[in-house]
Amino acid sequence: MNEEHLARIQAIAEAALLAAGKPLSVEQLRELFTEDDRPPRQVMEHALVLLEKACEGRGFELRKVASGYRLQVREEFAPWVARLFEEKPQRYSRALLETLSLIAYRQPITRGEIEDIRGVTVSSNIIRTLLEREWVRVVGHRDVPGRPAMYATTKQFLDYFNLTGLDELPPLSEVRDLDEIGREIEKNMQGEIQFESSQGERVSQGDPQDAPTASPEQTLH
Amino acid sequence: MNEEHLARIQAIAEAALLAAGKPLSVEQLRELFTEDDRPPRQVMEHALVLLEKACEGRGFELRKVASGYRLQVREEFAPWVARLFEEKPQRYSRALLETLSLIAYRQPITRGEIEDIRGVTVSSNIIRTLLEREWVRVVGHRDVPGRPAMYATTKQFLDYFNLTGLDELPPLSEVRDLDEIGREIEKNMQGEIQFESSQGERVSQGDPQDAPTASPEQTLH
Amino acid sequence: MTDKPEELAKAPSKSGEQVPLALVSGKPLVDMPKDLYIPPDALAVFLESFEGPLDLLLYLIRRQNMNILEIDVSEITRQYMEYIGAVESMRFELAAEYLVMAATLAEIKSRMLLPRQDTEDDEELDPRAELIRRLQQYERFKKAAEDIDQMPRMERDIFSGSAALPKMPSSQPHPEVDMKELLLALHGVLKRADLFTSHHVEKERLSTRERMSHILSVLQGDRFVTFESLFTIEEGRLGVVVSFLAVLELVKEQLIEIVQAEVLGPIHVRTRSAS
Repeated sequence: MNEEHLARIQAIAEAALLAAGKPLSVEQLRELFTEDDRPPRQVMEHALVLLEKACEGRGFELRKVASGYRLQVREEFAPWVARLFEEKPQRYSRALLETLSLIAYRQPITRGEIEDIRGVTVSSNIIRTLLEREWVRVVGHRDVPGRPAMYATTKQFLDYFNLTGLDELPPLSEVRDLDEIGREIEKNMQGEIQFESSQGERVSQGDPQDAPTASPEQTLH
Repeated sequence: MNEEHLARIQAIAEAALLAAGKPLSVEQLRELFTEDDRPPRQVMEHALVLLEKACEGRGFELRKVASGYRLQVREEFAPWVARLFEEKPQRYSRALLETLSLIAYRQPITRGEIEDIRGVTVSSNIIRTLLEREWVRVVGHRDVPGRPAMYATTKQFLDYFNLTGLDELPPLSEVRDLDEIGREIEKNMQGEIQFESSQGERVSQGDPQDAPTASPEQTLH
Repeated sequence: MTDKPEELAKAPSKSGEQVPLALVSGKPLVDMPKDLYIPPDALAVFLESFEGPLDLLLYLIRRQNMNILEIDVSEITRQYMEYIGAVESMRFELAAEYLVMAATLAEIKSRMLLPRQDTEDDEELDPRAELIRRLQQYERFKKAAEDIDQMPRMERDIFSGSAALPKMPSSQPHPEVDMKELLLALHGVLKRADLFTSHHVEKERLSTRERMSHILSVLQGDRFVTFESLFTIEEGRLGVVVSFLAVLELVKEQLIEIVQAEVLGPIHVRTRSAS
């Protein structure tokens, strides 16, 4: 085994683990290579040992966990990293709430189906946030090209909203009568939006907080 | 500045950037330290230079984008990493991309102005998608009947496309001045002068009307 | 600015693969037609692949290697009208913008036939110059859009790196959501999608939907599950009915399949996607 080749496998493993942000098994890492290029299991394991060494003295480390390997921020830096998340989260975007409500009422539903109803693409961040909050989960894959994931709500979702079952959600016919409270809340929301857009002249100023709408990803990533 | 101390700042920066999974500004990185421990701006920048070097030959790199620094997978490894994700990356329609490019190069711009140039109506879904992805935002309203919203691109747009500023966008092709076109047409119609086409010469002539927008950062900064 | 006409309507893709515009009579239509004749089936597809009248005009100009600044208005007008006429005779819906452009072209053409009047004030714009200006203007942004599409971007060429968090001193707070907000969001999206007009949604029992999700998660993976195991007797009659309705709905939506190897043999269920 050529050293240069090994270094390349190591770099690809590192790249994949960082992009995944979750544990990957040796098999999953090997699957990233095309068949005629796929390193044997032993070679991949050797590359991971090298990667572990290469992380010494850095901000992160390679950890072996039940489902494979993952790159993790070193615990000694937790006090600094924790300050990243100290700020109060903003509110969820309208897009996220619409997506969540469609999953609740139309589950199991794929991202494409949500997009069809909303008429707008759904960003991966929204799905990720909902999965991370454990309000939705993947319950299978639709048997169409691309095998898209089907989403459904979880028990945690019901718990959060104090429901024992989905049938306790208001029926759609009641949702239709929301026009009244709707107008009220919308008025409030528009007040906020207008306030934000009146800061338009600051386009060039380097203020990371002046994104127009609340973006949960910013605080929650 | 003690070398060991610098190495520690570098490791903390790396840990924070990987924990955030999104760009952080030098200021945000400095904020992670307590007041009596906070490295001066210059020191933090120096640590980032060291971090950039320390990523050479690895699976990821430090990249400066509009809203700060980001650790990201090296582009050369994208083909392997892309296999991690079941879903294909989203494609964007021509209508969306044309609308986006008009907002990017001509900001601030109203929907009506976009429609004038494209010669077709812009669907509300396109604008909504762009707003939801936080690539564009409303920066004000034009003071004409109907007070239409003016759109501009955001830092998130630049981040998404790996840019630090609008001036890194590919240059717009030149457009020739209307008067000049008029004169040439006249010449042709009168048949006085046979038109020699020498494209290069014409293109090199600047367009006084369009000059400011050709370099979009001028409208922003 | 030197797009070959064939390239005009192709979806730009990083990998350079050709994406067919559509399937026409089962065959993929990859290239734009090189001549004026378009098979009737392809006409709607053809027109849909343009982003409006300016895009269509640019295509006609580029196809003949004409310089935008020297366009032969009468020839372009003739071709443009031919397309519009063909579309109209097929009774396809035609966007108003195309008709406005047809009128503009007709006006330019007629003006060019008239003797030129020498007027003192040159205020009035030559309509041809105005058309050229619009075409140029559109073409540069069309090109810019293609450039933007080719630029490296997140989730396709760039992946941001993130590492798992260690044990943290405090947990991050999540945003609070009120049920009212959630319902309001649903109200908004349904209103937009005009789903209230459909009775389909209202009739659906949410408990059935919930059970569908549950059954799907039980069936995850390749395994077969016996039909009986999907029911919990303790839930009583109503629970069994809900489960049964959920199974029927899942079969209807082609999400699961029911297999019985022999007459009176055990019935098994599994997800369709596992096959």
